[in-house]
Amino acid sequence: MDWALPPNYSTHGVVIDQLFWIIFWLTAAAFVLVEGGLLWFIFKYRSREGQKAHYTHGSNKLEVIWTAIPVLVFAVLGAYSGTKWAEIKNASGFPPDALQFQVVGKQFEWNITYPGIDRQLGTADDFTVLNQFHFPVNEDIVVNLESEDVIHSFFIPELRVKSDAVPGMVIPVWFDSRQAGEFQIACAELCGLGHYRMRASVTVHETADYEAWLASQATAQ
Amino acid sequence: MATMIAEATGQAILTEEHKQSFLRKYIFSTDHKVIAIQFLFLTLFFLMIGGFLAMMMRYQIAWPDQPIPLGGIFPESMVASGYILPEFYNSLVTMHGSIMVFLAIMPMLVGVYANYLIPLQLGAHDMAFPRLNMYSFWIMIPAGILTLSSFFVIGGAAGAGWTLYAPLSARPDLTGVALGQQMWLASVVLIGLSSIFGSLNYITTVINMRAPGMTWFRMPLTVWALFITAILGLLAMPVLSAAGIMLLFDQTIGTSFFLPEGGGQPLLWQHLFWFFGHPEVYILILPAMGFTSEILAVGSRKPIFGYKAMVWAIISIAFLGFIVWGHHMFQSGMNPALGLTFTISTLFIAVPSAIKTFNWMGTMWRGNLKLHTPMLFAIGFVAMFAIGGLSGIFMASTPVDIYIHDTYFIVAHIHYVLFGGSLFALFGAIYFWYPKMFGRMMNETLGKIHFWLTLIFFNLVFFPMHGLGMVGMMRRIYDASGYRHLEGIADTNALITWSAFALYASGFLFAFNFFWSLWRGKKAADNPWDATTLEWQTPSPPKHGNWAEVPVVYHGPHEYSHPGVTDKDWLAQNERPDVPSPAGGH
Amino acid sequence: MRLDLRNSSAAMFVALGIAACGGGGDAGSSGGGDTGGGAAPPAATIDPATVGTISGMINFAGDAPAMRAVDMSGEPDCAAAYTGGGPMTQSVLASGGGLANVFVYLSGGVSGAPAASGAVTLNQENCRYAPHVLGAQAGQDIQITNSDNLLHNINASPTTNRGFNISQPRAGITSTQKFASAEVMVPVRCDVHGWMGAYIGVVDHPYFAVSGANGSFRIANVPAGTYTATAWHEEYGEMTGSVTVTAGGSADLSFDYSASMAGADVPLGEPLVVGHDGAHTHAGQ
Amino acid sequence: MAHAAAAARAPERGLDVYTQKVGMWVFLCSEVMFFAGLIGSYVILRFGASDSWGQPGEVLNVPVTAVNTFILICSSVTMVKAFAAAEADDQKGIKLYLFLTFLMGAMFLGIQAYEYTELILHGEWQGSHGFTPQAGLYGATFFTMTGFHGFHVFLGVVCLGWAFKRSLAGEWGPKNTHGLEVLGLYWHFVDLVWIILFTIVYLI
Repeated sequence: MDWALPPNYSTHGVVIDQLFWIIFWLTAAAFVLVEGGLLWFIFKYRSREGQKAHYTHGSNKLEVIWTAIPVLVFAVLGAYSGTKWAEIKNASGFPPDALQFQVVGKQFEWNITYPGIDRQLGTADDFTVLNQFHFPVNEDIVVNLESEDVIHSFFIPELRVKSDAVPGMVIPVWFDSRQAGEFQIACAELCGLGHYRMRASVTVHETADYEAWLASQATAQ
Repeated sequence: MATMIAEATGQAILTEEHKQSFLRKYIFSTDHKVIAIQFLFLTLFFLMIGGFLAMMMRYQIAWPDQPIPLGGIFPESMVASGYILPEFYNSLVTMHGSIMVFLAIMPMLVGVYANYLIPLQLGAHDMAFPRLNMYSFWIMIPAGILTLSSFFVIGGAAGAGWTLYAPLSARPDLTGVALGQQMWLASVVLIGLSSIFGSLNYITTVINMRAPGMTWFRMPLTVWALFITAILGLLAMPVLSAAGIMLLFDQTIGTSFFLPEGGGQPLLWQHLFWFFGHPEVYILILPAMGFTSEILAVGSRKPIFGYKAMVWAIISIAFLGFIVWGHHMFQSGMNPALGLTFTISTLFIAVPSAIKTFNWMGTMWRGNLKLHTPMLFAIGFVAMFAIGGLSGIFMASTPVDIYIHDTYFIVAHIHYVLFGGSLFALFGAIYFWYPKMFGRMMNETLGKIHFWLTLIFFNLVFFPMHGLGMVGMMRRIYDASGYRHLEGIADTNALITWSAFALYASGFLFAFNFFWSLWRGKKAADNPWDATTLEWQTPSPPKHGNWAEVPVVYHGPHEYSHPGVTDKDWLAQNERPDVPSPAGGH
Repeated sequence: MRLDLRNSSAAMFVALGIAACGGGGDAGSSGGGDTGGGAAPPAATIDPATVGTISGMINFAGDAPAMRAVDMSGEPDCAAAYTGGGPMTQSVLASGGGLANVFVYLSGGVSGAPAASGAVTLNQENCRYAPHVLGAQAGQDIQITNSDNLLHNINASPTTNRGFNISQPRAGITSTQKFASAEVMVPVRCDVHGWMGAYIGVVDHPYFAVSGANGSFRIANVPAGTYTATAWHEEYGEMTGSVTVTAGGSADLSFDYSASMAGADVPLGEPLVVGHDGAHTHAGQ
Repeated sequence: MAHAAAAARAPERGLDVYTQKVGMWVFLCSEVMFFAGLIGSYVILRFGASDSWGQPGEVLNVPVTAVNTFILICSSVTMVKAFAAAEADDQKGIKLYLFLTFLMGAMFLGIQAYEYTELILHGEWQGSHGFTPQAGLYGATFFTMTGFHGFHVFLGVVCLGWAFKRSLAGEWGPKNTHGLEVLGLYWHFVDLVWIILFTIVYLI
């Protein structure tokens, strides 16, 4: 029973994990306060012979305090989250020299179109591979997500990347991997009876290995 | 509408009790109390069905390689060679959610308790439109029949998730489900109609039928919560009906509102659905908050801490509830710039929930806590709702949501809110108002055992799901094997499933207590909990018309342990004040 | 953010569509040709004195297009079953001048036919359908079996009949389906494995056959008379011919396909490119 | 304040409006949301695919519908007149104006039925013959919105027929105006929705 976030390999994942743990400790504190308080009250104020409750309709001072504190905490959290969110998701901020791929979801497979050796999509050396996603380490990757039929969701847990693929739209997603490794794309949005098997392999290569792999594909095509 | 006009002309209002036939009195009754009890039996039945579907899902998730016991009793289109089929699993997922939301929790909160409590707590004889009220129950019957029978039509029941994301829900060729999906939609349109009729009644009754002296800020918090809930339902359900009708057209007559091939927009469905869906979440929690406030005040023998703050918290939740729907769609491909707006509004909607939690704790502080079963469930509500609220903060933070969206973290969150929240409060409400409804008490010992079993197993089922979400287990998957990042979770899933079985079983203890007490329960006094609100100041169960004489209200709703009252620790709302009017009572 | 999905997907599907049509030939159809599945009419109703046999060839001229490799690496259990060059596409199986997987049926002149009996089978084995093309009589049971211990779904998208989309998540699961009315052809696909496709020819009578690996076919127990016969191939389209059957006799019938017919208008359109308007509108009814 | 309420012994005052009227207001709020859902979807879909919409008058028959709109507006006027007649106990006026309202409502439906028939049989849109709900988003949104409005008019006409029948028995009068007022509210709402629909569907 290992309830932990999987090891993170991506740059965005550092931010996401950091925020996760900030919220974790904030909520843990609130959790202890509320649950501890309830238990304490149950013990301390349980009905006993001759006990009379304290008659009060409340306290405006307390209301202000416990309104203001959450407002402040949430404002800071919201602002920080929003900033980081914009950095991760706003397509206008994506690195212009990122390596682009096209990923098309379809019941129940991922078709990955590679930019080929010239690193450009839409040229003659593009090729499409079923359910296998290879890309180089330490490079900005932008995936243009599409879908043929229904909504799918492109999810690589170790890279902390997730975005729906919606038919009729092209949704760019930016991520990277800071280490070579083998992962999987999972579909995170119910897409039909084969949803649970809609997965593809992800291989993050060292740069040289990626080029070798590209070359091997070029001969196979 | 015709009904309303007919009632406007004074034709339809039944006042005479004695000449009614059995059919009029107990079946097609216009008495709000009878309708509430009808809703109670209906929703308990659907609660049991919805839970059963969850048990089948849990079996499949925990032991995907083992045939399900007694699988042979299911048709081959559901269970083949003993194994649950993926398409049937999707139907289970969809129908569990839909049944619980639309046919169990929502009608139990609103259909049962808004119906029962609004007239009684306000000192009214009945609802504003009794006949419309009767229709709102009877419309639920065909809706329920459509829902249940959809399992047995060709293609099976709806399988696109209770959120029905198009195009999966709109194109039968992609799921194999055609008629089942259409029946789902028809059923939801009917439920919407029922809910609108109900809301119309509740709102009108609260506005126009309060007893003399029952000013707005003397209304019990339950009525406040149900009133605001009715407004939410009134404004949100029609949007779902409109969207559902468009989806039905996409399914049946070849339009393409939500299909990109014909120029339609899949995301439009999500916007419409969540514009309904998020207020719906508050429809499912506000009444529960109301019951909890009521029971906590009674059980603590104290006035509600910060009554007005509680009222304003309810109102602001309702208002904010209409502008946060986009937080369900952070990863949907919606323009990321909208993310920030929805993050802020979402975080701010947590503020009134926090205020309520602190005020509940304030109510218990220095109280004289009577830990009877309803009180235990009310405290359980606060404890569990707090966890559900806190886990929501993770999702509101958009970057974190990238990772946990569509994982079991979400499943844990909604169940802490809808089960740990709504259902705990509902159990509390059933134990609490049972003596008023049926004139007998439920068994206290069985009730306490039921509470502790529910609390323990509920947490064993849903707390580990946070862990599954952290590991990255996706929602709605039929079989988690085959994913490397999910290799270590089989034990957790088995633990959850065993606990889920125990949780379901403890529900039968409740059911036994409920039915046994109908005949064998201790006779209830008119006011067994020494409570102050009006419903306790009339016989248990109240007669047709509720009051021999219309009560006059002198105080706010929760006058417990007033220092000026010496013979007892409560002062009913309609008791003449022999003491100076309590400070801060309004 | 709108794009023309149709163009990009069409391009992809040309590739996939070619890959999609494996199956059939190597999965056991006998070189001597098949009679129509299990559709032979019950013996009791046949007077041998009044029936004859049609036997013939589907000839193929020219060079069959080269087969392409199917990437089954995502399903190692299936891929392991293919030795040598690994699994190949098989939309055109031509050898020795014969064309396999052609559905031949009597399309005119049939009056009255024995009711359907027995069942035809469609097996999923090593991530392929066996057979790749099969015939069934309207109302006849089609038994669909999964021999692979992994998920297949069977998505049939007919035009006039009611379609179905069911799954078989493990080996040994069998499902029985049927089509109520005649329809040539009903495309069947597996969405989990994009390369898996099959066609079911549904006709009102038992007088149909699918050509074997060498191109031969045989339709038995045909009442004497003159008929129009139609042949259907997924790449080369339809051809019709005429045949006269005499009691107790054996009539010859042959169709001549050639490589130059590639790209012919196949009456179904491109059935494996499902997922656009066409499929939606008819499957919805 | 407690004693004041005790003295009154009357129910707490809400909006100072009788219950049925409050009920109708509340009901109309939900109707607003229903049409808001449809109209909002229309706007979003149209912005998303503006080239699949026709120019005003290209497919839809604006003059006929303008006449129809005028009829519906007139029927609102006669509805007001009927209510005024009831308050003034003008029995003849009640009957006349209720009948006129009923008649104009029915005419609206008749003309709409004619319009639908013409469109479905003879409409021309993007090369296809017959303008149907399947004719792209334009057809789908047109028939859905006007269809649901027509359904509301139909319900109103049924209630008007019922009200007219009661007027023959002389049941409306200064002591019994609530039913007419509530029905009038509904009728004006339906009228208002039509003006919005006419503008955005036919004229823009």
